[in-house]
Amino acid sequence: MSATSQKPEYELLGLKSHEYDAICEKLGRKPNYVELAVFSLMWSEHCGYKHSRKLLRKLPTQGELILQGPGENAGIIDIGAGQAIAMKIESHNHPSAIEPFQGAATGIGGIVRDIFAMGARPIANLDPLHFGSLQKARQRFLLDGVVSGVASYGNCMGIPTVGGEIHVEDAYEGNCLVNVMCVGLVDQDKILRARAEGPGNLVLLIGSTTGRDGIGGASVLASAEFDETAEEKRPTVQVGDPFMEKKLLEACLEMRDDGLLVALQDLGAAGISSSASEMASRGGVGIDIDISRVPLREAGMEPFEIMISESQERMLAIVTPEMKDAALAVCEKWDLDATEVGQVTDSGHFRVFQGREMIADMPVAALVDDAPAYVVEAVRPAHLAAEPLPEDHYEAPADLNGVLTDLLRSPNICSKHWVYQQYDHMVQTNNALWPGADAAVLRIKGRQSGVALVTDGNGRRCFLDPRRGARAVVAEAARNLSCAGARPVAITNCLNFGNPEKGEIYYQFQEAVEGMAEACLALETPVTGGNVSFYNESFGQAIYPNPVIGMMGIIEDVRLIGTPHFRDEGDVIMLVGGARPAVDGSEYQKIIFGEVAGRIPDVDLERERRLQLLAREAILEGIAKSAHDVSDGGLACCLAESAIIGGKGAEVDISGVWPGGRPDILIFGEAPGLVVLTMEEKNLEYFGQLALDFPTRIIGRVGGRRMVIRMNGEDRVNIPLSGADRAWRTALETMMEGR
Amino acid sequence: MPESSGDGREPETGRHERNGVLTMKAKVFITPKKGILDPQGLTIERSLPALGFEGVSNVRVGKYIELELPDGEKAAAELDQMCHKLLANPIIEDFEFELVP
Amino acid sequence: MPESSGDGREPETGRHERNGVLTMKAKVFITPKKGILDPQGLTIERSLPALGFEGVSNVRVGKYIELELPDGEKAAAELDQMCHKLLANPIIEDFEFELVP
Amino acid sequence: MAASSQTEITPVRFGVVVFPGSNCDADSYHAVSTFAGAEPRYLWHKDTHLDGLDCVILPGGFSYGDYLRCGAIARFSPIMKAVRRFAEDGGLVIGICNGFQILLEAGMLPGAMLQNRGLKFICKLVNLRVESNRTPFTGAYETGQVIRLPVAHHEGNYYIGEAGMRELEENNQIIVRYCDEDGAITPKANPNGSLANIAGICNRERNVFGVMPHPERVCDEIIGGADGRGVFESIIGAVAGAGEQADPSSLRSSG
Ligand SMILES: Nc1ncnc2c1ncn2[C@@H]1O[C@H](COP(=O)(O)OP(=O)(O)O)[C@@H](O)[C@H]1O
Ligand SMILES: [Mg+2]
Repeated sequence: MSATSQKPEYELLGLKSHEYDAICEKLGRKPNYVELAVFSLMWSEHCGYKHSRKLLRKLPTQGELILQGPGENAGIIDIGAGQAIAMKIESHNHPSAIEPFQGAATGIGGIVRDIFAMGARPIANLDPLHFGSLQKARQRFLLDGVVSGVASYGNCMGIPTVGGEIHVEDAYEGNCLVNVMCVGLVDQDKILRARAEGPGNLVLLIGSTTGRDGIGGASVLASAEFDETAEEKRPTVQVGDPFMEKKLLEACLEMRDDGLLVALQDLGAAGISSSASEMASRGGVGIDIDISRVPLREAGMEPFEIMISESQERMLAIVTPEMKDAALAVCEKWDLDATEVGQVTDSGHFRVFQGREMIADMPVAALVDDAPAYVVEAVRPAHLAAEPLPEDHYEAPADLNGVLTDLLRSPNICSKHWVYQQYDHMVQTNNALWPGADAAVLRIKGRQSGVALVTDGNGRRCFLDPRRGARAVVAEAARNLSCAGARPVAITNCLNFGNPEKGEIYYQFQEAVEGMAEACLALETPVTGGNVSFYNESFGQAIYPNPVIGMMGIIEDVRLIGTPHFRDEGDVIMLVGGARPAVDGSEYQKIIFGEVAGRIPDVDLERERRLQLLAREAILEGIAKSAHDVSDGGLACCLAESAIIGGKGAEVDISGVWPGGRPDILIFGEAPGLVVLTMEEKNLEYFGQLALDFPTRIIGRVGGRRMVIRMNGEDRVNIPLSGADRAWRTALETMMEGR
Repeated sequence: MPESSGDGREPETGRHERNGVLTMKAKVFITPKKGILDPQGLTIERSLPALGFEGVSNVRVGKYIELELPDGEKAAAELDQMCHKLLANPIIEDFEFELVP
Repeated sequence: MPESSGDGREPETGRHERNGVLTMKAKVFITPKKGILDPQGLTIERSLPALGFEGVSNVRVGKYIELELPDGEKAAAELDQMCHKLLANPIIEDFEFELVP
Repeated sequence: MAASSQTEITPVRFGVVVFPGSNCDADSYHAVSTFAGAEPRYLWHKDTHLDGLDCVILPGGFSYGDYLRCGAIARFSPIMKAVRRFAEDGGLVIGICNGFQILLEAGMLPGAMLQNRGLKFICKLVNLRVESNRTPFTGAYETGQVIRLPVAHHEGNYYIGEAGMRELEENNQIIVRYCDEDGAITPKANPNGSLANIAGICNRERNVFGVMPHPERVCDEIIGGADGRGVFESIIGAVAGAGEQADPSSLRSSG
């Protein structure tokens, strides 16, 4: 305590001395404490994107369907007929590591506000999650808490949680990843933006009262590593109030419908400081806020506390003086507090008043645009391998049946119904495809078309090769959509990394961003926004670098969608794509050999594009009776999943599909660029015409009560479907019970 | 202790014998930490006037747990541990307890 | 009253003045009615041994509500009404309360 | 209720109550709107008139956040007085999920809801056996028929005392129970621990129906099933039938 108290204030607030100097220069004087607190947050990694801004510019953000790219609260994509989809993903890793239930709940709350800030009605949530080994009680506690938190908030809001994923790796033991994505539907003529306009217009603060919770919460937590002192730094945890947010949502959309809003913005990290200044920045105006009008939950709050409080369930609205009463009436109808707290000015300054007294005066541009941007010298991590592992690196296991069962039981592969049954995934009655498939498909009421949604992250692959890993992850997300019959059109992304001030982490970040950019360009899925989460480390150990992709696809006719399950006895099983499975970075490698090593195969993006086009065509033409991509657990797990969900076995022979090669690696290894389709015999010829010279191969037939994979005249895998089913279906529940 | 009661329960004696072990009764009171938002309390407070109850304020909703545990010197220490580890969430909740003599 | 406490809160005085009205503090204890299954209590009871707490039984989880209400003769009657009508559901819950003097 | 003439068919009018925190209101509204003979309209929780309605739907969701207890606060809404009167006058009232919980809290149906046995929210399709089609809500089904509807709740563990249970049974008020695929009422088929696998009950007069599963969520094959249509068909049939004083077989022919 005594040692730290000698440090200068700015340092206690997390600013470097040259940053402090820059602030003095921008202001032309020394900042007072309120100003310093506001700057420290606005220039934090979380709000200021200090270590990522320059690299993020490499991402492709343009596209015919993109109505709003990065820079607003969410991206917006044209889905025709005057409608659009808003989407955004965000991390709540650090708060969730401290208090999993509230951390996840407020994560949902935050991302949902970003969506309705755009004027969109949220229609789906997705929650990609990463934890350490579930053998450990702490990890089970975290997973259980996070899932309950997502459920509690999302279910109460009436937003179906339709997708997400769960990955379990030791690398996340000290630092779980809780990313949350929200997707909204909006009529294009009702899109709102967070752009303060019109000097003289009024600023309304709507929703919850302001308390001390999360003072510096998201921003401080997300901008520093965890260590022993985390306990002390622990800010007051934010507690979510989904009921308040539901009223907030309805009131905001009603004000939107009534044309009462000039602009709308949620209060997220850094609270009123960032929301007011960012709104002013977007509109090129100034803003005055009187904090004495802010309704408080606690007595004796300091001005700076009010300015940076991260109390949840609050929105800022800009209204014209004429619209004020009507807007307040809508809020009152929904039993919401709404208070005029300031106005738009033409000063270009963010000024804070306490009654008559001005207590802060900062140029908006200095706060929002002038945060320092750092480039760190990238250092290639020593663990990166130049070459894949030689084929004989591991001894092939004798019993491949056992391998298959073990893989089906892996938390990364097994059924996730324990999770998604805790989520109301059906509310709003749009699900054309329920959780458990490759992607979620939602119909758009009143139209024939729909949207498909997916999230994908694979830190393990990115750890072995961040560029290839990122390319693979974008490709996989797109492949999942294509297997549902959807045309991928746009992504949002959440970049989860360690401490970017370290050269090796910066290298990972840079490579991953560039890899992501390449894949997005090739697959024509521009980036509509996202989030960067750095400092995901505990005790100096970083998580796997993990760009999580949220992707949206368009479905022309929701009656024509792809599903993963086998349908009818006798259907032909077709392997599509030419990639050759490898052990490097696979689930097989991790579960059976206990290692994560080697170099993952790269995705051939041009082939990937054609593969997906073919899969979609086969679905749209009504030929493909099932479609499922080969991913974790390789071909064997892909087939097993289709068999289990469909309740029908399969007999497959892969002799000669890949010349040479070890059966175990071909059966369980992984490589991007493979899809399994099933179809009736009579459609083979037509499918051949669609495929042209693209590699396709008949490998077997649906049928029976067993899963059989043959190679070179020998049954390599031969197990009863019932056993595979049990292993896959009960694994997570069993694990969560600590058994 | 109670001024009024919803049912007509007898005055309690905390001590019992259960499977040959002397047990005592404990009461645990869990409340949201000061400064932590209490959405339940807030919502109840806001709806009370409409139900005809005016002037009620500072409603905080927590948990009340009753249990029996082995009697002995360590009972209080055990219960304290139990509250810390399982019954309460010390990050957002405070607790107090009472061992019924 | 408490033997130990999660925080070091001061002894309470129930009476306050709020907007010119004298208020008093009340504590409401709500418990699952006897004979009614308490899944939460049961789950806690079952998970205690794994955490090293043996011999705990009869865990019942209820609610603990603190509030302030206008002081006066009618306070107890008002609170009783509030419990009956809103705070507890008499089909499945019992309640007791205490007005802090 | 206006008598329907030969030439002009009056649509059956549904009112969907919107409480703060309701979130299946739009789903119920949408489901009703897919029936040719029906017309939905929203009712605000502060409304006090239910003029001209044939059926009131208390929809699912989290009224008042489900804080304190599910339905505990909503039941004091001004509209609930009107709903009670409406029911006393013979109007049809269906409470789905949270709506059922509100009806219990309001004392319009007997019993109470406890937390699910597993302490978790549970959302999935379940099998239900229709125990009686002698209600205006189930007339379109066969007694004994097994239907598939989704549940989505955290407090669906129905409880009632012994005397109350006896009364429910004597009056044939248990309308749907959780069952297995073959219609057997087994503990395994019970998703939440509810007493006697009860999923839905009606009042003695049979015009107030509370049901935990969501019929409005399965009214269209494109979203995974249409077994819920029967509930709305039943209501429409019952209202139309009552208007015409027609024989009970008309219950099954409309929609
Ligand atoms: N990884 C990324 N890729 C593309 N855009 C990003 C990324 N990270 C952040 N952005 C964009 O930067 C802006 C600021 O992000 P953020 O501070 O997270 O917004 P908010 O406060 O609304 O959550 C947003 O428009 C966001 O979409
Ligand atoms: Mg935002």
